[in-house]
Order: sequence, then C-alpha cells, then structure tokens
Amino acid sequence: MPVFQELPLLGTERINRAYLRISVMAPELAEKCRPGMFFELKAGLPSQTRRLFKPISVFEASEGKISFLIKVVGPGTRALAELKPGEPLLLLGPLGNSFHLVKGQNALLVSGGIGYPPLAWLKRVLEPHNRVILVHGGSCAEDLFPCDRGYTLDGSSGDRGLVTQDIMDIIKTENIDIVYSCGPLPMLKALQACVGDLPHYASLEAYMACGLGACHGCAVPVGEGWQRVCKDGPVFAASLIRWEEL
Amino acid sequence: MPVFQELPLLGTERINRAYLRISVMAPELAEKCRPGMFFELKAGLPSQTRRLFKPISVFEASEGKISFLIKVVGPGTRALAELKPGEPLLLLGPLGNSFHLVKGQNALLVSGGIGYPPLAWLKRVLEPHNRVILVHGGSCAEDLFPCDRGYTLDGSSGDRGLVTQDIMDIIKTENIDIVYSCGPLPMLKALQACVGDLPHYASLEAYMACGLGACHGCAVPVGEGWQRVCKDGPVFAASLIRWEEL
Amino acid sequence: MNRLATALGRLRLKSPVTVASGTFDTGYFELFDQSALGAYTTKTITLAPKAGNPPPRLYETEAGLLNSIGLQNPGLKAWLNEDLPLLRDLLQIPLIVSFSGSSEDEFLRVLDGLELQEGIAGYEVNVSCPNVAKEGIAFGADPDVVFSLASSLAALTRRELIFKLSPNVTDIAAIAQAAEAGGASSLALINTLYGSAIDWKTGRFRISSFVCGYSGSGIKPVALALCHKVALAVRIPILALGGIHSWQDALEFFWAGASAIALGTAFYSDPLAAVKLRQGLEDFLRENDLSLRDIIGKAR
Amino acid sequence: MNRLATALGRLRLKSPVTVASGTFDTGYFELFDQSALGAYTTKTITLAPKAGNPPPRLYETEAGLLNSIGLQNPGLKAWLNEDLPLLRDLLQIPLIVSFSGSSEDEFLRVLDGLELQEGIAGYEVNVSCPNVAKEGIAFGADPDVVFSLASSLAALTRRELIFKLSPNVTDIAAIAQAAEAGGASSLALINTLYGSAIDWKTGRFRISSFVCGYSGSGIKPVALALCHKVALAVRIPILALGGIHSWQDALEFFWAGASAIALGTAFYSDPLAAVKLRQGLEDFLRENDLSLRDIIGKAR
Ligand SMILES: Cc1cc2nc3c(=O)[nH]c(=O)nc-3n(C[C@H](O)[C@H](O)[C@H](O)COP(=O)(O)OP(=O)(O)OC[C@H]3O[C@@H](n4cnc5c(N)ncnc54)[C@H](O)[C@@H]3O)c2cc1C
Ligand SMILES: Cc1cc2nc3c(=O)[nH]c(=O)nc-3n(C[C@H](O)[C@H](O)[C@H](O)COP(=O)(O)OP(=O)(O)OC[C@H]3O[C@@H](n4cnc5c(N)ncnc54)[C@H](O)[C@@H]3O)c2cc1C
Ligand SMILES: Cc1cc2nc3c(=O)[nH]c(=O)nc-3n(C[C@H](O)[C@H](O)[C@H](O)COP(=O)(O)O)c2cc1C
Ligand SMILES: Cc1cc2nc3c(=O)[nH]c(=O)nc-3n(C[C@H](O)[C@H](O)[C@H](O)COP(=O)(O)O)c2cc1C
Ligand code: FES
Ligand code: FES
Repeated sequence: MPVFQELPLLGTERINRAYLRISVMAPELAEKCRPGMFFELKAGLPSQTRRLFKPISVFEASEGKISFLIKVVGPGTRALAELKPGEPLLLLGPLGNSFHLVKGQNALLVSGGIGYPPLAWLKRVLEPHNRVILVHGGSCAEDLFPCDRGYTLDGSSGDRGLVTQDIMDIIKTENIDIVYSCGPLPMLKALQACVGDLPHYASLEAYMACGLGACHGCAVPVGEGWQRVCKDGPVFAASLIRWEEL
Repeated sequence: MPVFQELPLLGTERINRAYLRISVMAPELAEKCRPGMFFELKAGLPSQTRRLFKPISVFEASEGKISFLIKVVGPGTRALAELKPGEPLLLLGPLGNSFHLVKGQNALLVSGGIGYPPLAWLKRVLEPHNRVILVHGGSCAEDLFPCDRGYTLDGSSGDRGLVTQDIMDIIKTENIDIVYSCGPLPMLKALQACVGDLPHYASLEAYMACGLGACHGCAVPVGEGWQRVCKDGPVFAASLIRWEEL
Repeated sequence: MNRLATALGRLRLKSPVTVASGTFDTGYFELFDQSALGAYTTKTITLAPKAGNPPPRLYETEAGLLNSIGLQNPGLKAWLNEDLPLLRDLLQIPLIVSFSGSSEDEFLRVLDGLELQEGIAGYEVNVSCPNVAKEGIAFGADPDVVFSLASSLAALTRRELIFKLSPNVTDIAAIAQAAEAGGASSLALINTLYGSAIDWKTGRFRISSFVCGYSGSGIKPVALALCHKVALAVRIPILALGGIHSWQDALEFFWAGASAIALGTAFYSDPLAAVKLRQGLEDFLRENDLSLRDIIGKAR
Repeated sequence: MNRLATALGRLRLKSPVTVASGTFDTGYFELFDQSALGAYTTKTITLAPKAGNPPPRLYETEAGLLNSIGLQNPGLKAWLNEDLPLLRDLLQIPLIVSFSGSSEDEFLRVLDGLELQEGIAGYEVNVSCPNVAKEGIAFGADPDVVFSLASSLAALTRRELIFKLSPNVTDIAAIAQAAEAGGASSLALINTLYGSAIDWKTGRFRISSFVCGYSGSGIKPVALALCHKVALAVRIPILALGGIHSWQDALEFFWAGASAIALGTAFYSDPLAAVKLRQGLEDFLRENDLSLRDIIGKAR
C-alpha cells in the first residue's frame, strides 16, 4: 500500500555530470521496498507546485535509508537536482511490482541508461544465492556505473557499441539461466531478440501521471490488451510483451 | 528612451513586514530618472521566465544608484523579494512621464499605500525650492513611512482614519498652492473632491503588460478617450481625468 | 451546519468536491478518506470494451497535461460484473457512472444496462471526449443531437442526469441549453481542450495521436469563462472542472455559477488536493460566515 | 544562404518571426533592430474609431494573460493620416495591416481605403476578435460568411491576404478551407481563446468584461493542435501564433506546418524575445544543416 509523504532530503551527491544521487531516511517505507519498485517523486519547490510527480526507481533501500540515482533530463528531474539537504522531497510509493527472485541460477542483468538503478540493487540482492553478471550500456563515459561489463556508444569508456551486442555470446559462455533487464525500449527489444526462450523479466518505462493505476496513461502492450506500467508493472515477463507494437 | 537591462541586484532590505527596498547601480539610467517615472521590473529567476514585468516607481535615483520600495502582494513582487544580492534584476525603463516641478510654492503631497515611493522622492526634489508637506496613509502601522502626517485605518500608527480626511483643513491652514498625489483610485477620487480648483497632478496605477504604450492595456479615462498610464502617464493633470468613470 | 452542502439536481452532496471522470480511482482512498468527496465519478464506460490508444499517451506541458487514453475501458458487461460490485462495497458517497457511445442507440443500451443495477446515484453522459474518432465530440458539437439524446435518456431514468460538455465548440451555451431542454438535470464542463506537443529536435509528436486532450492549470481561464457563459444561459446546476487545483481556484468557479467542482489533473501534482481544497474552502467560508450558496453565481 | 527565408503567399520574408496584431508597436525598435522581424503587423483598425473597453483591461493568470482591449483604435481615417506615414518612414520590413469590421461592407470599405495607399505589403483580416459584441467572432465562426468575405476582399486586392482565425469554433479546419476557397492567400492562427478570472475573495471579475481573450504560454498546446489540423486541411501557408516564446516553441509550429510565426504575449515577459528566437532558430538550423523548408509540415 503506497504512502504519500513529505520528507527532508537527507543528502544529495552529483555523480558524473548529469546524474545525482539523493536519499531520505524512511525506515517504514524502506522495509517495503523490493528491487524493481519505484516512487513518484517531486521536489517540494514553488516552481513544482503544479507539476507532475516523476517515477524514479529505488536504487537502494537499506538501514532505513532509501536512495535514488537520477539523470537530469527535463524540468522535473532538474528541480530534484536543485533541492538542497533539509528541503522537502515529496514521495508517493513504493509503487509497482518487483523482480521475481531466484536461487542457484546464473543470472544476467542488462541495463541501459537510467535502467541501471533497479538492476544494481537487484544484483546485490541476488548475489548471495546466484551467480550474477551485470552488463550496462550508455552513450558515453558519463552514463557508465560500476558493472561487470560496460559499453558506450562513443567508446569513451568500456567497450564501444551497444550493450546488447555480445549478449548471445555471454548467454552461451556463462551458461545463463535467467535474464533481467531495464532500459530504453529499443535496447529491451534488441535484447529480447537475443534471449530466445530463456526466462526474461523486463522492467519497462512509460510516461506517468497518477502512478497508482488510475489514469491508464502508462499503458504498454502486454498480454491481450494493455497493462499499466505503474500498477501491473513495471516488471513484466518478456514473453508476454507484444514487442512488435513497441 | 527606455533601455532594457539585466543588472546584478546591489542590495535588498526588508522594511516593515510586507515591504522591501532593492537597488541597482546604473549611473546612466539614474541620470535619466525623474520623480514619477517607473521601471518595468522582473526577478531573473527561473520561476519568472514566462511571467510579466511589473511596474515599480523609482524611489530614489542618486549617485548612480536606483532604488525601489516594493510591497509584496503577488507572484511578481514575491519573486523580487526572493532575489538575492548579485542575482539578476531585469529592468525596462525609465518609463512614463514625471511630475511637473514648481518653485516657490506651498506643495501638498498625498500618498496612499504603495503610492509613497514617487512622492517621497518628489518631496526631496521639491524641498529646496518650495515648502512641502507630505501626508501618507495606509491600513496599518506596517504601511507607514516617514512623512509629515501619517494615517492608518486601524489607528495602529499616526492618526486613525483616511489620508484624505483632513485635506480640506490642511489646504486652508497651510495655504496650499499645488497638490501632487499617488495611491489607490478611491483615495485619489476622494482627494480630487477636496482639492477643488487647485492644480493637482495625480499619478495613476493600472495593470500593465508592455509598459511601452504598445498594448493599450493600461488605459484610463483621461481627456476625451483613453490614455495609457505607461506612456501618456503615469502623471496626469487631475482636471483632465474623468473621475466618475473610475 | 454544513457550509459546504450543495446539490447537483436531484443529488445532495455533503462536499462540493468531486473527481473528474477518467482521472481517479479508488486507489487514492489508500491516501485519503473518501468523505472529502461529495461524489465518485467513474472513468467513462462504453457498451463494448475499448482497448484505448497506443503509447505514449501522456505528456506534461509547461502548464498542463496532454493525454490520449482513448476511452480505454472493459466495456459495460465486464464493468457491471467486476467493477460495480467492488465500488458498491467500498463507496459511502454517491456513485456517478460516466458513459459514452458512438450512436444514440449505444448510449441508450448502456443506460438500460445501468438502470437495472442498484447503487448508482447518477450518470455523467460524456458527449465530449476529443480522443476517439467516432464517439463523443460528434455528439457534443450539435445542439439537435444533444437535445435528442438528452430526451431519450431522460425518459428512461429518474437518476441524476449530468451532461458533460466539450469546450471545443463555437457556442457551448447553445449545447448546454439543448441538453437542458432535453431533460439533463445538470451539466459538467469542461472536458479537455484540443492540444498537441511536438519534440522540437526530431519533429515527433509527443503522443501517439496528433491531437489530444489538454487539461490542467493552463485551461483554467477557459473553463471559468465557459462556466460563466453557461451559468447565464441555463437554470440547471453546473459541475465545473478544468484546471482546478486549489480552494481559491474552486471559489472562482463558485462565484461564476458552479454548484460543485471536480478535480482531475490536480491529483497528479498533489494526491491530497481534494482534502486540502475541501478544508481550505471550509475555513474560508467559516471565517467569512458564508455558505456555499451565498456565493454561487454571485460574481460581478 | 538564408536558412530562415520563408514566404507567406505572395510575401517573401527574410525572417519567419513576426509580431501578433495588437501586442506590439514601433516603440520596441528602441530596444532591438527591426531586421530581426520578417514583417510588421499593425493593431487591428476599423472604419470608425473605437474607444475600447473600460479598465481594468489586463490580468496575468498562472500561465498566460487575459486582455480585453476592445479593439481600441483611431479609425481608418486617422490611422491613414497619422500612423501610416510614420510607419512608412520607419519600416524596412513589409507592413501588414490588420483590420476588422462589423459587416462585410465595413471590411470592404476599409480595404478600399487601404488599397489607395502605397507601402502596404499585405492585410490581416481579423475575423476572430472575441472582445467585441458585433465584430469579429460573428464572422469567424461561419464558413459561409468567411467564404463570402474572402471572395469579396480577394477580388479587390493583389496584396497578401491573410485571414486570422479564432480558436473558439467547433471546426477551425472548415473555416480555414472556406477562407482558402474564397481567395485568402494565407492564414494566421490563433487569436485568443475565451478566458476569465475572478477575485476569489470578493467575486469581482478581474477584467471589466466578463469573458476576455486568453493568450500566452498556457494556450500553446491548443495553438499547436489547431495549426496542425489546419495544415492538413489547406494548401495556403500558415502564420502560427499562440503562446510562442522560445525558438524551441517556434520549431514545434514549423514541424506542425507553419511557414512563419508571430510573437505577442512573449514580448511582455522578454522584450527581446524576437531577437533571441530568430538567433536560436538560425543556430539550430545551421548546426543541423537544415533550412526552414526542410522541416515545415514534416512532423510525424
Ligand atoms: C518505472 C520507472 C522508473 C524510472 N526510474 C528512473 C531512475 O531510477 N532514474 C532516473 O533518472 N530516471 C528514471 N525513470 C525515468 C524518469 O521518470 C524520467 O526521466 C523523468 O520522468 C523525466 O522527467 P522530467 O520532468 O525531468 O523530464 P520531461 O520533461 O518529463 O521529459 C524529458 C524527456 O524525457 C522523456 N521522458 C520523460 N519521462 C519519460 C519516461 N517515463 N520514460 C521515457 N521517457 C521519458 C520525454 O519524452 C522527454 O524527451 C524511470 C521511469 C519509470 C517509468
Ligand atoms: C506606474 C506604477 C508604479 C508603481 N509603483 C509601485 C511601487 O513603487 N512599489 C510597489 O510596491 N508597487 C508599485 N506599483 C504596483 C505594482 O505594480 C503591483 O503591486 C504589482 O504589479 C503586483 O504584481 P504581483 O505579480 O506581485 O501581483 P499580481 O498577481 O499582479 O496582483 C496582486 C494583486 O494586486 C492587484 N494589482 C496588480 N497590479 C496592479 C496595479 N498595477 N495596479 C493596481 N492593482 C494591481 C491585482 O489586482 C491583485 O489583486 C506601481 C504600479 C504602477 C502602475
Ligand atoms: C488522463 C485523463 C483521462 C481522462 N479520461 C476521461 C474520461 O474517460 N471521460 C471523461 O469524460 N473525461 C476524461 N478526462 C477529462 C477530465 O475528466 C476533465 O474533464 C479534464 O481533465 C479537465 O479537468 P482537469 O484540468 O481538472 O483535469 C480525462 C482526463 C485525463 C487527464
Ligand atoms: C493585449 C493584446 C491585444 C491584442 N489585440 C489584437 C488585435 O488588435 N487584433 C488581433 O487580431 N489580435 C489581437 N490580439 C491577439 C494576438 O494577436 C494573438 O493572436 C494572441 O495574443 C495569441 O498570441 P500570443 O499568445 O503569442 O500572445 C491581442 C492580444 C493581446 C494580448
Ligand atoms: S500512470 Fe496512471 S495508470 Fe499508470
Ligand atoms: S502597458 Fe501596454 S500600453 Fe501601457
């Protein structure tokens, strides 16, 4: 059951140039978080009064603290970057479902861009019970974060190219049993093409308004009709997603 | 000829609770200012990007410095109050005409509320050559500023009542030759009723958009048709104002 | 004394604050108590299920929200069997069912189905959704069609019959009068304005359908002007909406002639908007020793 | 090569940036050079002088501006004798004269008077001002009336004939097609939306006329949607306006099918908006090695 709260920002930290990491202390909320879940966030600044909340994945929830890793792309995320410690952060959540957890498997985690935070956390959660490989891609060095294999479009860090380019190889050589993914749609689509019949859980993105399942704004083609990323997702079994419509 | 400039705020000072005094260093502009003239002002803050400039009278222009006395009443003036020294103030001006200056006369200056700033400056300019009495009224002690006679509606400072209540007396006992005024319309209207045939110059207020005479938004009933407060005023000969339409 | 009591035709409301069709569901009651609301309005339902429009369906503009949901809904039958029972169990406030159709016959068949059910206090007839090719706006733009539809529906029900009007017409007052003459017992206005947004870098429309519905604070001045126009033209009560966020916003609409208001997009910038609005309104009325009816339609 | 060159029917423009009728005058040229603009459009003039509406005439809303100027103007005769000579002397860019009337005959008489004068490059026929009881909207809302007016005017002039349309109609594309069929050589859209504001404390309308014109950033999504609708419906060029502030805003309208744009309310939040817009546009086109015509109407 999601909660709406206004909490003082604990800390804010610039990472690379375009990213920031922010956190709040919220033991009860942190308890409820699982990898894949997200919050609708908004900076408690006058400029944001009439603006929408923005969906942001939980990057880490431990010891009562919840933190988020955010890329500044537009007005909403820019305002989050302006928020100073002690100023109010508005949170609605935790929202959505979470990744299906397994044991004793070889798990491949594939993230692109701002798909990184939920998989980074998933990795830490899976690792005690599984062998986990996290590959991550972005457009330049700025977009790279700690992972087992990194890719950049411009080759400025890690391997040059797409995060999906070596997936077939990795699946074979590492004997992968299960795939988890989060990132931009074209990446997920290309990934699903490589994954074949392996179990694959993909976390999808969508523009959101309510975050609660009320407005049907975040619909994606899953199963027979549309499913709501905010309420039915964000994690879907990749086999149920109608990829050709994305 | 008005100029559009972005200047760093020199200083800002809270006065009473609802007012602030801000200033910029602008020797060339200061040269051109006369009592009665105003600027269109806007705080150079992101929240103001799409917002209108607000007309604010020159409170003082001397030694290269221009200052303004502003009452916080809505979003535009609130943003001006938030502006910190060094942050950009956007100025368009000086705009409008100025008070007709006289010599060797007994001048009565009557101001109400935020009509005070131009008359306070006019007083300093007239004083070397005239005998000047400034009476000022507001709703409570907060609204009072240095003057020869002050009035408040709630009696919390100065005399209790309307700034116009003793005008007839003052005109007689002080042998007034000329009247200058600036304030809310009902006050100006009541004042004009007391003033009779004495020369009376009133500075009018109006909601403004362009400030340059282009939009005809600030029209007031003067002479045969409408005159623009921003371009034809703000100072009008009171005898030409069609008071009954105000 | 409840200063906030109001009525929409046959419907007495304990709070003048309601919710805009399609923007809200019972999930919000996990965040606040339903007693803040005077009524609950459903998303628009249609006779057959509707899949809705492809994504992306939403985009936030400088002063509002664009949407193109495309009336996604499970259709009358599934709604009656799955949604209605849950709503009946949960709601302690009047339930208003919004519905639409692509022909008068379809509207009538939906109403027939709903009339057989208990626990429904009123209907909001959506003749104004701009997203769907055949439904909605075709009806909402023609006074004769609206009159005929209102007459047919009014003959079949004694429940509150609200007609929800589109702002995208030349003369909303004429449509309002047609609905009133036909037998609508109140009016809801406005639905979304036409709106669009394009990615300036690539030329791609931000939403899959080129022209979508525009809601939120940017449309408030339009909604207020049309509310006042309609208030001058009809005698039946008005449920006003369009960009309302705060209790001050709501007051503007009451002055202009609204008997109740609805919040939609406001929930997405403040999930507690309805609670705060109701409280702010109550405080204002108490401080000024006024009731809602003292100000409804008294703008000057 | 001038990447910004464009045309409105018979009128070649060196810059696609123009000014919205009634919002601008030559006073701004004390702040920036007229060469930023492709053309200069006057405030709307009418046959007889018009006093305009009583104050207050303006109010700033959360996302725009309400106005009720009431077409204040000195009338054709005074304008020809006092304003036109000054404009002719000052302007190095094409002069577009905006005019209106309360009957077809009045429009024709104004055109007759203007045709006798040199130094006018085109006309903007205002059939869309929402502030005045008899003028404007009565014409703009009826395709037959617009067709007849356009035919009569087109027969009398070889100058650029722009019809300026109102957004406050059910089907703007039908009006646009009527203007085109009649002989309009381009279209300007949109004029202001209906809008209103009320002082929530007192119930007083913020502006002397209850329903006034709403402009500024809040109407941009509407203007863009209607621009695209009309672009799909006609072949003549479109001069787009309504809430445009930045070069990114302008690009959205070019993608949607506009050949030129105009700024109005934007001048009141940035007197240099036109200069910055022109520059931003030029930089964008140069960096992407594009010309304006490569993107006009290419939204997808
Ligand atoms: C479930 C979920 C989890 C997310 N987790 C994170 C996270 O952990 N960290 C993070 O930085 N971002 C995350 N995002 C993306 C984030 O929500 C958007 O970047 C944010 O909404 C942008 O808001 P804005 O106001 O700054 O920019 P806007 O003005 O809203 O958009 C700027 C640009 O980004 C695009 N965009 C906006 N929102 C989305 C979206 N939801 N999906 C795809 N494109 C979008 C727009 O089309 C536009 O081009 C997540 C999104 C979802 C749906
Ligand atoms: C020539 C001139 C000189 C002025 N000089 C000063 C000055 O020196 N110091 C000062 O504090 N103020 C002055 N004002 C008034 C000042 O312009 C307004 O208070 C300001 O525009 C309010 O802007 P806002 O965005 O804060 O509030 P808004 O939201 O614009 O308005 C808040 C309230 O004030 C009313 N209001 C707004 N503008 C005006 C106006 N121009 N006239 C009357 N009522 C208005 C509105 O109706 C509303 O009720 C002057 C006005 C004019 C025309
Ligand atoms: C996401 C969304 C979905 C909507 N769905 C419907 C609907 O199903 N039926 C309807 O009559 N109106 C629908 N509307 C319109 C709203 O009910 C309301 O008329 C409009 O949004 C204006 O109000 P607001 O500005 O407060 O949101 C929808 C609006 C939004 C934003
Ligand atoms: C103060 C003001 C005066 C206007 N006067 C006229 C006018 O005389 N004739 C006209 O056709 N449009 C007039 N308009 C409408 C504008 O030309 C323009 O269509 C509208 O403001 C939308 O553009 P914007 O949002 O860029 O301002 C006026 C608008 C404003 C704000
Ligand atoms: S964002 Fe509203 S249903 Fe998902
Ligand atoms: S404010 Fe535009 S003419 Fe005075």
